[in-house]
Amino acid sequence: MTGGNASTGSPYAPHTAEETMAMLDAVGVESVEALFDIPESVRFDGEFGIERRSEQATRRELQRILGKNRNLTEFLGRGQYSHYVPSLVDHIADRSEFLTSYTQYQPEVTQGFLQALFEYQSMLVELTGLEIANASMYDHATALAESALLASRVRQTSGNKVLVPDYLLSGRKSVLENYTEGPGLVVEEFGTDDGNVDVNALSESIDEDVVMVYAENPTTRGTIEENLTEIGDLAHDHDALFCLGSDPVALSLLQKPADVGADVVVGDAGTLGLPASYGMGLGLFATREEFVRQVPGRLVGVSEDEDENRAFTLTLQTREQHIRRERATSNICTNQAWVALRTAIHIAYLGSSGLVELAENCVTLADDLAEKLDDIRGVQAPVHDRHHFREFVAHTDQPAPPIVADLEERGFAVHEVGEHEVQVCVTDVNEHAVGEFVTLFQEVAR
Amino acid sequence: MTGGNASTGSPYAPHTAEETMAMLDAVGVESVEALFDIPESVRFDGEFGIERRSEQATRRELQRILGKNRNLTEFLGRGQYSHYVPSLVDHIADRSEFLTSYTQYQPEVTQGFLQALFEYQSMLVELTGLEIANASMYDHATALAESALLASRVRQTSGNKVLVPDYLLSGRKSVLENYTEGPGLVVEEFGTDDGNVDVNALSESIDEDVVMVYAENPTTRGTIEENLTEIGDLAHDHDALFCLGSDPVALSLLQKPADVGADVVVGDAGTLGLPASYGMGLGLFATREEFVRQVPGRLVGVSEDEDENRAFTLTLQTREQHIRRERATSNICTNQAWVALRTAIHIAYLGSSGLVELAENCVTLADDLAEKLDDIRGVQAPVHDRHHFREFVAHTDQPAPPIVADLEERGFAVHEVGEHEVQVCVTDVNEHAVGEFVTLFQEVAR
Amino acid sequence: YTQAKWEREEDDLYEPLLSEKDGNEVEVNSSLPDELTRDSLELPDLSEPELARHYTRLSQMNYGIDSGPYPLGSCTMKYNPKFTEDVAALPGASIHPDRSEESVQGTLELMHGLQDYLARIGGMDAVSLQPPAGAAGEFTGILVAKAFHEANGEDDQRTEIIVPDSAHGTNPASAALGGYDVVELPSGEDGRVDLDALSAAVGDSTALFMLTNPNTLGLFERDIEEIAETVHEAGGLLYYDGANLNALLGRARPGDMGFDIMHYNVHKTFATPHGGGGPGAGPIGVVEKLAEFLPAPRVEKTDNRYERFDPEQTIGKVHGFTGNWLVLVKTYAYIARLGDEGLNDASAKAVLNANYLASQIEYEVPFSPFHHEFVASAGDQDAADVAKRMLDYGVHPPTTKWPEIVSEALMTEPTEIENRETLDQLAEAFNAVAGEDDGTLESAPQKTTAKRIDQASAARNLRLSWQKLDE
Amino acid sequence: YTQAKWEREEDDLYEPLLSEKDGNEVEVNSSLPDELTRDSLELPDLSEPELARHYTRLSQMNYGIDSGPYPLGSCTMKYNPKFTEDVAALPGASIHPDRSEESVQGTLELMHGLQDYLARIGGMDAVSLQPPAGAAGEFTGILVAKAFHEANGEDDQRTEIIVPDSAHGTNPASAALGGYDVVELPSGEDGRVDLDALSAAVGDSTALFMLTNPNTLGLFERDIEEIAETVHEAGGLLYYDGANLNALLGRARPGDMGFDIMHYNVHKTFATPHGGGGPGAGPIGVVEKLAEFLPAPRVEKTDNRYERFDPEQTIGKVHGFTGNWLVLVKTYAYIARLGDEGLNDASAKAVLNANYLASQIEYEVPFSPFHHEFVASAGDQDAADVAKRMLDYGVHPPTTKWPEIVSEALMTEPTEIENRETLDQLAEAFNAVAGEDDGTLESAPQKTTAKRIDQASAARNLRLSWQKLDE
Repeated sequence: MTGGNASTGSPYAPHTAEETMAMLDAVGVESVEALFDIPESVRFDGEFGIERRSEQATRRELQRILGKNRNLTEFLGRGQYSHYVPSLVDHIADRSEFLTSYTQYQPEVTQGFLQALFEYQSMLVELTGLEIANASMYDHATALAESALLASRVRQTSGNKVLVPDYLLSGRKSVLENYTEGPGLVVEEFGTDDGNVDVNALSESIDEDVVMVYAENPTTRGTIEENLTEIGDLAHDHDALFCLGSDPVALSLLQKPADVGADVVVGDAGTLGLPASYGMGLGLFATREEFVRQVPGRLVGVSEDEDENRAFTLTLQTREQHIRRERATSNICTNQAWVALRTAIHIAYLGSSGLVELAENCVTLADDLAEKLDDIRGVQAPVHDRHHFREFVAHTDQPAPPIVADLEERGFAVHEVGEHEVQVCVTDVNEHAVGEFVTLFQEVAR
Repeated sequence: MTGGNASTGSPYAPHTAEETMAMLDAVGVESVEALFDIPESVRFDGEFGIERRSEQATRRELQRILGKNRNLTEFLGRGQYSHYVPSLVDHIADRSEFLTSYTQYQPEVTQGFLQALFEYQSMLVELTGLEIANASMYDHATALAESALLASRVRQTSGNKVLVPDYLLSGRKSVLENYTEGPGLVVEEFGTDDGNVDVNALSESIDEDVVMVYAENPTTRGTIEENLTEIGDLAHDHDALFCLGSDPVALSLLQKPADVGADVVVGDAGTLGLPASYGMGLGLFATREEFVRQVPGRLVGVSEDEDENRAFTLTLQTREQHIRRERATSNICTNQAWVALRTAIHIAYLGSSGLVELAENCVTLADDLAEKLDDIRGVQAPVHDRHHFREFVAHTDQPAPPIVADLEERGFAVHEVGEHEVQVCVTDVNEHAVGEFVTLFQEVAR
Repeated sequence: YTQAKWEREEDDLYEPLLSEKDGNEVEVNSSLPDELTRDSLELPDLSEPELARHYTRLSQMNYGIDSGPYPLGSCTMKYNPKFTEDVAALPGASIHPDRSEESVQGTLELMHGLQDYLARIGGMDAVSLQPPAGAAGEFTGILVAKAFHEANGEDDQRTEIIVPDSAHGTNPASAALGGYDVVELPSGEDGRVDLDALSAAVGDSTALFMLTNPNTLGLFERDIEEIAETVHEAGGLLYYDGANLNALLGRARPGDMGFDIMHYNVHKTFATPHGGGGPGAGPIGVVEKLAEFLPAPRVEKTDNRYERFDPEQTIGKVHGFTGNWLVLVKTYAYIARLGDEGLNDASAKAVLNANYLASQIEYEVPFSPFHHEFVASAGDQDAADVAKRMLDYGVHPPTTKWPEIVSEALMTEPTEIENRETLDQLAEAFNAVAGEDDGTLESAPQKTTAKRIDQASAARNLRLSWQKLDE
Repeated sequence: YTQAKWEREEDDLYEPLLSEKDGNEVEVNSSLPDELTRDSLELPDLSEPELARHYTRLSQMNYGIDSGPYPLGSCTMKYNPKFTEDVAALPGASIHPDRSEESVQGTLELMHGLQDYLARIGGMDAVSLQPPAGAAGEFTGILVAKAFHEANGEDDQRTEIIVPDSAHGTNPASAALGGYDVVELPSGEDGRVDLDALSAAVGDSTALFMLTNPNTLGLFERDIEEIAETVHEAGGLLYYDGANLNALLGRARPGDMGFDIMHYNVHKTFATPHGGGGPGAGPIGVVEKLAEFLPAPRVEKTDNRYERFDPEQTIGKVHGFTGNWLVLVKTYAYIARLGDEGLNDASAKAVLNANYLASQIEYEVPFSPFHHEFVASAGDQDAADVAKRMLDYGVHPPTTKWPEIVSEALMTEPTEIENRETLDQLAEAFNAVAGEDDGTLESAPQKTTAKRIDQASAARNLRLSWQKLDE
């Protein structure tokens, strides 16, 4: 007896007792245990103590536990952004041919996923203006780290410094440091001015030891960078790569990275395609074609099959760990392909017009909300005299911590980013709650 | 511009303005409106006044409205029963090849659905013991009505009476009356004894004018019928058909209908495969092979294709309305095929062992709960000295209406079926709440 | 296009039946007395992975709207928006029908809102959501008509329902189910109702005239006002078959044309999925004077509260509970998503697509001007063979051999969801087949899961269950 | 099996690219100053129905676990229970990572529970859920090892990581990423670690020895206790690559064998979907003395409350936030569903299936006794060709040409989810191919969407975007 109701064994192992016996016979052993060639001394004879549950009970338990999370309307951003994910994305991405397949090592039976990834790469090429994009890294932070490694590999002269702005999220910085420590790189910060890169500070920090300069657009504090070309020029003047952090929504509206000299674009492409997922992401990685043999991660290319039909396949696999081992361009193997599929569907769903419209909304929604908060006595918003995208920092005359706590008490979450600073993010998913949010903010901020 | 963000027109019509113009050119008209051949006098120049919403806003609105339903733990049955529907059912049935397909008029491209329906028919044949089952009616009530119509068609001698037990749900009875009025049948009730059919009352009611006798197992009040063979014999002695109402879970455990002389089995097969759906169902309809040409609804049969591979196809379509028109065996066209697919998957998921186990639980859970309620002072349960399946009636010394209302106030729903009677249904989906339910029942019933 | 095949060549069959993968007879043991239980049960006992694979394979051997164009005339095979599935899966949608009014205010509000939407769209005064399908809606309408005539003391006299020869088969079948004599009205030479023939047919015995508009040839019944007058003068009622409503959204309403009763095929006009045959839903709308006869219960709003009520002279019920509720939730979602503009545009593009497609095919289309569908004639070819051959071109064929008013009919309705490229692909398929010989047609299809299936032998040698295969 | 093809023969391509269906350059207008915005954007603008069809067709041209057997060695392609997807879609799972501790007690409880489950299963003392993949877990483990040696003042000295030649490529790649010199250890004649070679390799410069057990040949490293002793005596740490943990559940635990650090491939052992390449998750477990170096934050329970905390000497972060959270939710659900019994049985059946399958195939399997996977040799045949030809038999082939210790390797892991019938079908495919000539093999596959693809030309003529196709 197996089936959904099996009361013993794995519900996903189909063997009947008779089948098991017949198979043991064929193998020529008496019991399954006889197949385990494990010395007695390391045999585990204890129990994990994990109670088996029915599917129904498991679902109920997870629902019970996750139900303990408070139901808050989030005005949160700072590296993880939410936009409404159309139902189409879930329904297509959940098709088991996509969801349950492996990496496309047999391209003849995996044309579907390969084409979807090829289209994903192409969309990022259009969004960044760079010539190539890989089929995914883990997240923004690891993509940034891989960019630094690529920079140190492709740089003609020696050097070991990576320059990052002081607004870099601590999580990203820590990942960057962990990835670059082995290869002997050092991460240094340069200053910013009213939220954006301070070009003077950067030019003072930069020298011939620098292999990469990193900046974001929009920045962690929601400002739109205005000196991208200067940053790129500074980097190139010192034979360093310019790596820009962004995301697909911002890229559809803001300056095209290729136009401002970016050599690598990294970011979280899961901003489209994924709901807020407690930080799960999709590392965007695009760069110039000249670096293609130094690129980390998977690449899908085009070829033909025996019938001369156009066909897709993974390519340049000799860069990868399963072939080149310790000389690979990265250790990445399992990646975020399925998230890339989701993102591609979401981008396709929006189309050029829809995507630009969504991005423009990110500007106007933030503008409008900042203005409304600024109208509250004791609040100045935005703090930075810049253009903003999705989010901004507000100064509060009252201390920020109780304001944030009081808002949470009333069902809203914002970031506390300073003793008198909160950061607020607004997109299409919380836009409907702006009215109530402003009213409550007024109550708690005065 | 179309795409998910189109701000005008249907989001599901893909035409760009240029495409529309080119197509109009090809047709040879100037505007789409010119294609409408509608006299001015009946042209509609008003508005529906229905506001267009984004997908996100529509979802949010439906969530808001349906969120007004109170969150109650239901101990409700009486014709609509819930069992846990495994995730597999949703994931498979939502595959668009199944969900978005039409009736299988082109069997060469619809082998998948045809086979699934053939398997559904086969499962019901096993469960009922009858030789044939159709591919679905709307629900229990309409299946019962169609059974009466079949009975009147196949009966050798004249007659116009349909006998039903006095416990028949009023909704089912009303549907039966509506369906049988046109053909001139009359529905009459016979009495019951302690919940079950009173064979003496039936034998007094029955005469040569009777074309069909109907009974249920389990009954509307949850009792298990004990005189099925006698009922069948009485019907057959009077050249009437014996129609039995049941459902797939009960059928897996209780007496096999074919063994007790049932000529037709009707019921709600959606008891498996569908969650509680505000009464949406799946009409089960099984009968003897001799009546096959009088059967309503679709039938899937077996044939071969040109390669002599076994292949499935709709068959005996000459019975149906699209061919035989007013002489068809039924007017049914659109049916519940997709629900039948869901039910088939659920039955297959449970398998014989799982299904019998689930059914046996319906007996023991009801037993146990009745016993617990009976322990409460002022409550006698069950009212009927019978075996029960899933549900039972309890007598309350206090009036039932306030008890039901108080329970609802505390988050539980039960049926009020008399001034001092409530009916309570328990299955795997509310089993986990039995403890709390009994405690609260005790509070409100004393 | 080559359709997936999961075949087992050694056995001459595609994916085996579940019973062929596993058949497991279990003894039934129970706490119940033996005489109340069955002895055994023989169903497959398979694991979830085995079932997932079985059904995934079956699905790939099935053609749906997301596979390609599906231009079945009168079936309105539209794209089914994915989000409506998610909406129907909301926890608040899955509740028991016997819950107290107080505890289901959300459901009742949604029902009330949908009644209202449908009334506005059809130009009707009152709506019942209960009928679970189009044919059930027809039957319900007939019961309402009967109750009306009964209330007027004319029930005995009005024994006939008139139906054009081009009507869907459900019309006469529903009429017969209601106990009426069916009077078939031959179409006029222009494919529409012949007013003289209608005048001759109606009279004291006329209970109802059932009409589809535009009719199954896609033609608008231009004389609809005279038709309504003729029927009403004779004391009959006029019934609108909603199968072709997708042609008229926002441009004409049955209520405004003089119809007294109508049904809506929500699985056609409002894009709820056809599900391989169902479930659909067939709400009906009626004019004011018929509202009191509608099925019970309906929903009304009183003082910010929604209540169930039974219309005064209700016919009772046509479904054991409230009809196909989950389908109705999807209907609401679709209408709310599109709004006036979207609904209007849907009809515009549906009519444009039919006209464009017809302009690109070589088969003759005898009747026009048509709207959302047209009926071409396969001429000397067998329309059924044409359909089979079209399958090889990666498209679903139209409805064939019906209505009979066109010989070897190819009844074609592309709906608004197809783009020009797909319509061109469809036209190419039509035209390629038009140029092929009978031999080619008769040996089609070749690229589908199954090749041509011998349907006659399925009826000759009836095997309707796997149990029969074992015999 | 014939795989679906949505081909357009006139263009020599399968389903066209989105850009070929529609390419729409829009001008970018914004309230922002012109110099801050781009000029235009050129992406397709397609409707939802067009996209649904596109992706549905693509999906049918892709082979997944629900399509058929997928016996890729070391990849553990198990069935992915459907309900875990529903669990990951619960509203409570989709929240922002920066929420206050107080407001995410549910999430923290789940994380804590999963840390605990994994610790018990691996016999480890502390677990971090942060690494987003197996290779990321390896890298994290290496950072932890480095921090440990640093804390002991031995960082400068311990510059080497030892890796067997049969190890997964990620092992040396992760070691290199950590800045270590990789020392490759040749396997012994029995396919296992050669203790003498190991003794010769370890020393003062050894930071870590990375080992897979059972190894990629499916062989249990019987000398594991001596191995651990050797490494530990030299002052090194022992790392367990969790790729093959599915062989041992409930029968042996890395912690008990002497491993200090391990990663779990939840997308292998715990059946979260592979998603065409990812996302997976690679939590790591460590022994007590290493817990203080784990990534920040971890979760602990204090007085009925769950709190985030940074381990004292934490290495910091290896993911910008908390890793692949939705994957971890599925992992929890899978483990909770199976419990002790289910996990035990999974390994039992995985090992049984591998041994049964091997017993039914004609290709030689040089090394044994193997557990959940075996490596057969294609002998004179080219293993890659064997794989292509197997596709024509409706099954997915094994991993090929690796590990190199077996010539023309066919590395095969059926997992526990296959029934005997499917294993027989797999064996038939192996055996049929074993008897075929090179010509047949080289012209395979024929029944798949694409026939044999020229992979070399994809690299020679690099076109990595649709923009390049237009050039």
